[in-house]
Amino acid sequence: MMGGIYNKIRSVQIHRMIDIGLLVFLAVFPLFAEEFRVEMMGRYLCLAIFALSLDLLWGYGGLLSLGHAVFFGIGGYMIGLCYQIQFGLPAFMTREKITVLPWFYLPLKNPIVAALIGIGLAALISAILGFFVFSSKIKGVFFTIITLALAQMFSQFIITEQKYTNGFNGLQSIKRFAMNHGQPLDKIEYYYVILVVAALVFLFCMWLTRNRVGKIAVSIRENEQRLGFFGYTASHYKILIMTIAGAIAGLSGVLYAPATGSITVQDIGIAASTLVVVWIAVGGRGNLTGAVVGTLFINWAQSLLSDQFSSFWQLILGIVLILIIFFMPNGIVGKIISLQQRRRTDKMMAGQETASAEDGA
Amino acid sequence: MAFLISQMSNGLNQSAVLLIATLGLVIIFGLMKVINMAHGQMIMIGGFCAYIVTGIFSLPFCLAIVISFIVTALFGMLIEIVIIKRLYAKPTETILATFAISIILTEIARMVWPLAVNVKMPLPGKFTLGSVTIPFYNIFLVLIALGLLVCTIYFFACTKTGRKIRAITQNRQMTECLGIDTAKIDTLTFAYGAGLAGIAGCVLAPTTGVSYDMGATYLTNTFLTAVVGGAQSMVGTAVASGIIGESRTLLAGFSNDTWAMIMVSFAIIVLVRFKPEGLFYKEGR
Amino acid sequence: GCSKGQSSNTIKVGVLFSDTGSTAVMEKTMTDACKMAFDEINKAGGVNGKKIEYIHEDYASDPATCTEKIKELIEKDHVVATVGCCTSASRQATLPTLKDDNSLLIYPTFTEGEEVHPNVIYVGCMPNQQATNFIPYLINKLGKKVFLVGSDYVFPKTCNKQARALINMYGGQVVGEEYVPLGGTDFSTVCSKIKSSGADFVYSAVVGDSNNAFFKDFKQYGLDASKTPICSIAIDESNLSAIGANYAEGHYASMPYFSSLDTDASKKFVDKYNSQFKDGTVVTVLTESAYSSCYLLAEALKKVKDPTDTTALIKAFGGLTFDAPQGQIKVDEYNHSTWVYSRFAKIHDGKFDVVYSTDKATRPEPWPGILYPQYKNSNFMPDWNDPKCYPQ
Amino acid sequence: MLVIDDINVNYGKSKVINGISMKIGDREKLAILGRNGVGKTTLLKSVIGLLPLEKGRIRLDDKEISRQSPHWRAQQGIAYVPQGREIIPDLTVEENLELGGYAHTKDLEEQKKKVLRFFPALEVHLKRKGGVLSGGQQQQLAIGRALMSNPKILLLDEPTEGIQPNIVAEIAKILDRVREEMSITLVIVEQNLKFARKIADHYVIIQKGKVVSEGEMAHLEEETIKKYLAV
Amino acid sequence: MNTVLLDIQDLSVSFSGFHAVSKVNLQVEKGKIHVIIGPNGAGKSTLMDLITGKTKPTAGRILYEGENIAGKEPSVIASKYRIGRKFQGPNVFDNMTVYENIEIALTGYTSIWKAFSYRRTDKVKAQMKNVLDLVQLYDQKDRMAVELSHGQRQWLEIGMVIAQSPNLIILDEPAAGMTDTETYKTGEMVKGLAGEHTLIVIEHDMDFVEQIADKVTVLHQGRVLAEGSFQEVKENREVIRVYLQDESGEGF
Ligand SMILES: Nc1ncnc2c1ncn2[C@@H]1O[C@H](COP(=O)(O)OP(=O)(O)OP(=O)(O)O)[C@@H](O)[C@H]1O
Ligand SMILES: Nc1ncnc2c1ncn2[C@@H]1O[C@H](COP(=O)(O)OP(=O)(O)OP(=O)(O)O)[C@@H](O)[C@H]1O
Ligand SMILES: [Mg+2]
Ligand SMILES: [Mg+2]
Repeated sequence: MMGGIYNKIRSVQIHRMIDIGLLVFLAVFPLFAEEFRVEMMGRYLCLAIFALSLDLLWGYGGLLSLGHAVFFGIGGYMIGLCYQIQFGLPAFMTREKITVLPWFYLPLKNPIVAALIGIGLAALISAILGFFVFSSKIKGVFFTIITLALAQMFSQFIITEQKYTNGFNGLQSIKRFAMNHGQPLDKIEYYYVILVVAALVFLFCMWLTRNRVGKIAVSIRENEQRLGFFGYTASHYKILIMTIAGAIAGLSGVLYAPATGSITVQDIGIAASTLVVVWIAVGGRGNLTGAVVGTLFINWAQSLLSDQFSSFWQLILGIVLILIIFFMPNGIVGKIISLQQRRRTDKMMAGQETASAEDGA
Repeated sequence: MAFLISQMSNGLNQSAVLLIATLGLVIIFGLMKVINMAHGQMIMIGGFCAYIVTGIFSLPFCLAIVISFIVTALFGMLIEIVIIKRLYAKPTETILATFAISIILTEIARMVWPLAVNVKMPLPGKFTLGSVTIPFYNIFLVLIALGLLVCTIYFFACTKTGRKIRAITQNRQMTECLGIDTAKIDTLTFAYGAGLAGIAGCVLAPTTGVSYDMGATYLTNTFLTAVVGGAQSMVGTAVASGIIGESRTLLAGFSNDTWAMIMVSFAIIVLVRFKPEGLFYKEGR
Repeated sequence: GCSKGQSSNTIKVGVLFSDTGSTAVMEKTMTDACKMAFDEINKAGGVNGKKIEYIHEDYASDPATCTEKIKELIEKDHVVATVGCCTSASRQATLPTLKDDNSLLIYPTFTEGEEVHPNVIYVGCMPNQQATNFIPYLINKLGKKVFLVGSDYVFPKTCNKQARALINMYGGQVVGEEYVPLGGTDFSTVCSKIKSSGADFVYSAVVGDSNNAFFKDFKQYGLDASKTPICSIAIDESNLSAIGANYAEGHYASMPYFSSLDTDASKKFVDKYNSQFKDGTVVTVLTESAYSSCYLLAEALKKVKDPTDTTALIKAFGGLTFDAPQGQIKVDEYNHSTWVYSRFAKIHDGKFDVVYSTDKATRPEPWPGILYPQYKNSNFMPDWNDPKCYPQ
Repeated sequence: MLVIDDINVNYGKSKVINGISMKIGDREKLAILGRNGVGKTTLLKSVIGLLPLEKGRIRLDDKEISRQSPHWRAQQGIAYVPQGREIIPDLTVEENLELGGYAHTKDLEEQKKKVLRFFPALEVHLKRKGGVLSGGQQQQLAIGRALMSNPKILLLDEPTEGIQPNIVAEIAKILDRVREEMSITLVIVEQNLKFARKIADHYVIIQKGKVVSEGEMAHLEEETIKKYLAV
Repeated sequence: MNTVLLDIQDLSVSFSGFHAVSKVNLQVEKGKIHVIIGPNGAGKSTLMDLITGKTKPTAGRILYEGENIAGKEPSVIASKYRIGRKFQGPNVFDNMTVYENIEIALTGYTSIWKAFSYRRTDKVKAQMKNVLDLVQLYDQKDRMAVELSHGQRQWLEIGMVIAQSPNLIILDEPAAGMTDTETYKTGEMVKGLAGEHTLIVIEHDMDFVEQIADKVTVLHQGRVLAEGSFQEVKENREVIRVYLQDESGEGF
């Protein structure tokens, strides 16, 4: 009986154990960490949600986007604008001689509505892009390049349309969801909001990827053409994944902007998009846990390294990355999974050998 | 009218710049399928070589071109042997590896040269035709671009090594089984691609100066150009840089540089959508 | 927090500049300057008998990281104030934290103005200090037709807005206005436009390494510094060597301070810096300004009983003066900005030759009277509740 | 003479070849038989060097080759026609052929003519891309390409798979002729027993990574077949 | 009485001037096994490409139960008209397990809504076990497809097509790379599928063809060379000349 339970635990995939461990750790983190560390962790968690969305797209669907931060940015900017227009015309507009708030900013007044618009708009644009792109035979790097161009377009647009976006300076003083000039959530409360949302998103992604749709995404990655001959319209699924990934990215932006208090073009451009790719690669692509672990690991490493070694921390980071490639070619979580699998097949093999030996006897 | 002509000549120059900067990437990314995030930094190495040769040792610029090719190629060879070799056909890992390399190179450069350095203009002077001005150096850039293009095309289409490279990129194992030392050829090809990036850095340095963060400027544009051209076609890349360079400059002439950039990015999205495999792609089975 | 720097015999101060990333070029020298200043202050006995302990953090040229780091400085290290930030984007990213934690930032870099946050002291110069004298000087000397260029972001656009008003006021004419993407290296189009505009001079707010390409293209495309000079409000000594002496020759710049300034204070400062730091950086206006910021902070600290009392500390800044390398500067009694000199230089032989200097520091106008007549003679005070004062 | 001496080959932890030894004499014609998934392909791959040996060694003419890279082995005279052909799709048929010769053939033109004499069907397709050929055409090309290097030993993995009956017969003859004219040792993995009987003079049967039966082809009995090849 | 499931009329396709299939006419009857043979490069696989929508014809019609499906998208042909196909070279999802491969192919869950509602119920599990048993891969079900041997991959793909359970099953060389007994077993399995399904099979193994064929069509250089029962075709002199036997009268 006990053995049965024990075996059951043993048979749990190792990264699911990491998930649970991580969740417990994150839940008790505010109990022992300084407040600003908790805030930092909250911010990294938002980035982890963002990474999850790209992992869906890239790790599962095989669609590498180097412009994914655009959707993140849409979410972040909507919330940012919401708090910029709370007190009438924001300074950056008055400065440019705008006298009345443009109509399209009116719905953003309410933070909840702004958040929903942020998520919805990100999903919509990503769906439109998906629809536009996947109705042709685009694959591989060509998709990547389209996203690259999109990111370039989007960040240049934000920079140059200064009178609506405050350009390069970005948006500041974003509150942690204060309603009607009321009290915003306090930092720890907001941390738990992020944590809960992150956990829900994670569960959703897990459900999605273990679901048939997730399997179909993987088979698109593996052999899209073949899938068509089984009657699937691969483009529908790709658009679906794009949309979901876009919506989650938008959601992460919505959470992120209040967590830092600001959002700028540097958070949403090509460089930012590339960084997420790197985080996922470090953590391990295509198993969800990797995206989270990679994001938290790299961001914490950055923060701690930069405290310790002021001017060469990036150099050290670079070397760490190289070492990761050498010793964990499938990322941190990928490595752990393969270790576990190795142990299992060893066991299985050993089992088989004894069995066949018995056969012989 | 004169303005139009001068914009077109400026566009030609920009196209040449794009082409020069992209050629190395066409080999490393287009042919060898290595998503090289450190391409800009390889260009940077070429730029610093130009600075060291002409600025510190006061040697002639043409020597700088040769030396930057050699140095960057050797560097490419080094990272291919040490790192990239194990990562062929593993896009995730190569992105990570080349990204790490790009950080390391940038940081080293920043420690040695925190300030941008100047590379003396080797060909000052200009042509003036009415109100159209064409600097000599622009003409030189166009010629260099064409020269490199022709050499590279010849190398790949007509030489044995070129053919071997193409075979390797399509089926590494089988090519190896046919008795071809794929490891050696990989290294050489990578080195050649890196060397081209080095030349790019060297010839672009006199117009822009060299700084540790110049790599980032080139990365996006070179990838866009390479892919619009069909990722592995040299001619395609030439045409793509022509189109992108000219349209950017012309549009900038009538609006401004930022909007030109936005519009060209948009056009690229549309173009790639309708030509999903780039401009120059031949249908296969 | 209650333990804010109280217990020990030191006063903790933050130094927040990028060591890495794209603006590290400019910020490295500011870090060095702070180090030099605080060491001097400590050697001279510190502040009211306490030594200053400075803690340096690198925000990697990224606003989000900047927010994180200032929090770390304030909440973990309990600094009483921070000298730092180099761009408006990064400064603005720190504002919510400064307000929440009621801490102080001394911002040494030049700024576009139109912001006075109650918790920031702006030591760098404002556009009006660079432009009010510069524009009439240029119009008199060079001609009336002006072409405005800049990098495509907030600082250049805001500066050029003011410049345009001044040009009109002095009877000049703006014949063109162009912006290139930040970090851009292709100026062929801009040069062609300048050429066909027939401008007498170019008023430039192009920043950073883009200037290398700009000055080179300028000459390459047949524009002549002796006929149509570039008059820049954003180049300093660190750009000059990269541009190259012959391409920079004959152009103008406006800054409160040039390292070639021929005064004892300046020479001593430059010599000391150069002997102390051999990391490839050069003295620029930012070096000087960061250095002065540290001294101003020290002076202010001397005036307060409890260094952790931020409100008192901010008050102490009002009217504070310091004999900086550029001359005597003063923090304005009201608007948190600093009176600095207005100086113009013509570039010759790869150096700035100062051709004009006000004889004392000029008044900073965060909201320049020329654009905002309503504030012309008012003493603008930062106010928590006024959405104009800073991005709320 | 190719000597395989007690080799083990694994994929990760799963053991596929478990102590196989064999000697293949010069100009011998050996057929390797066995059910699906017993490790025939794996054996050939480890001979050409695509898979590392876990244990044991392989010698070619008294030269130890077990640690060498595939291209080195190819240059020593081992040629390999893989299962699934593996034509380079974007090179033309002609370029594919030439590629096979680069390793150590001096006179490519001459060799190409010689090979095309064996496969006249390829002549009309010389300028087309290898990737567009039909399965059977690709098979012929793959054999031709292997012959371009003038090998001592030719390893063929199921050469008749997907080939039309009369061409199969022809391939049998061609391989015979090739062996005569170029004096080559043939090692053929085959499922088509009729073909194997026709072409080989020796056989080896593999099961679960071990040699379970070997001998002269003429003595391959129904009973053995039933035991090891039937399901 | 309409027993013709697939009616191909004057179908042609050419690739930059090369006529891979020209003016082919072919009727496939419901529930029957229709075998197509012909020399390498005759255009057999290309004909299947045309039927399944992989290649668009330059001329001609493909009537499936009277409806022209020529030029439609592969996914439409597969889902709406229920035509399934095994490719010539194994064409499976490499980095997925054998089980997942079969699961993806499982019929009836191709649209997004259906996919969301899919559950691994006992019924589904039983169905999959059936298929896996049929292709003898049940004990390999947790391995990655890429780790299988060539023959096992062929089996896997056949299994996938069976799981897809189409009306019309196209098998491009199902017995390639199998031992004689396995080939025989495949033949029996194919025969078991007939009736409920209609099959088009391409094969070069004459014993196998004889075992299964209801009707044989011979393609040569993109055209129909002969048609009839196996016996008729086998004795056709042209067929013998171009396909079955070489000069000395040998063939396998
Ligand atoms: N890349 C791989 N990783 C793990 N296992 C593998 C791999 N390739 C093959 N195998 C396993 O090794 C065993 C032998 O495979 P191999 O390809 O040598 O068989 P084979 O005898 O050639 O079969 P066939 O006649 O089907 O081609 C099979 O059980 C297969 O599942
Ligand atoms: N996409 C394509 N582009 C160019 N030529 C093609 C294409 N597809 C097929 N062909 C040509 O059409 C001819 C017929 O090929 P197909 O694959 O249909 O032959 P097959 O009858 O299936 O032969 P096999 O029995 O060898 O498989 C071949 O000569 C091939 O080169
Ligand atoms: Mg095999
Ligand atoms: Mg075929």
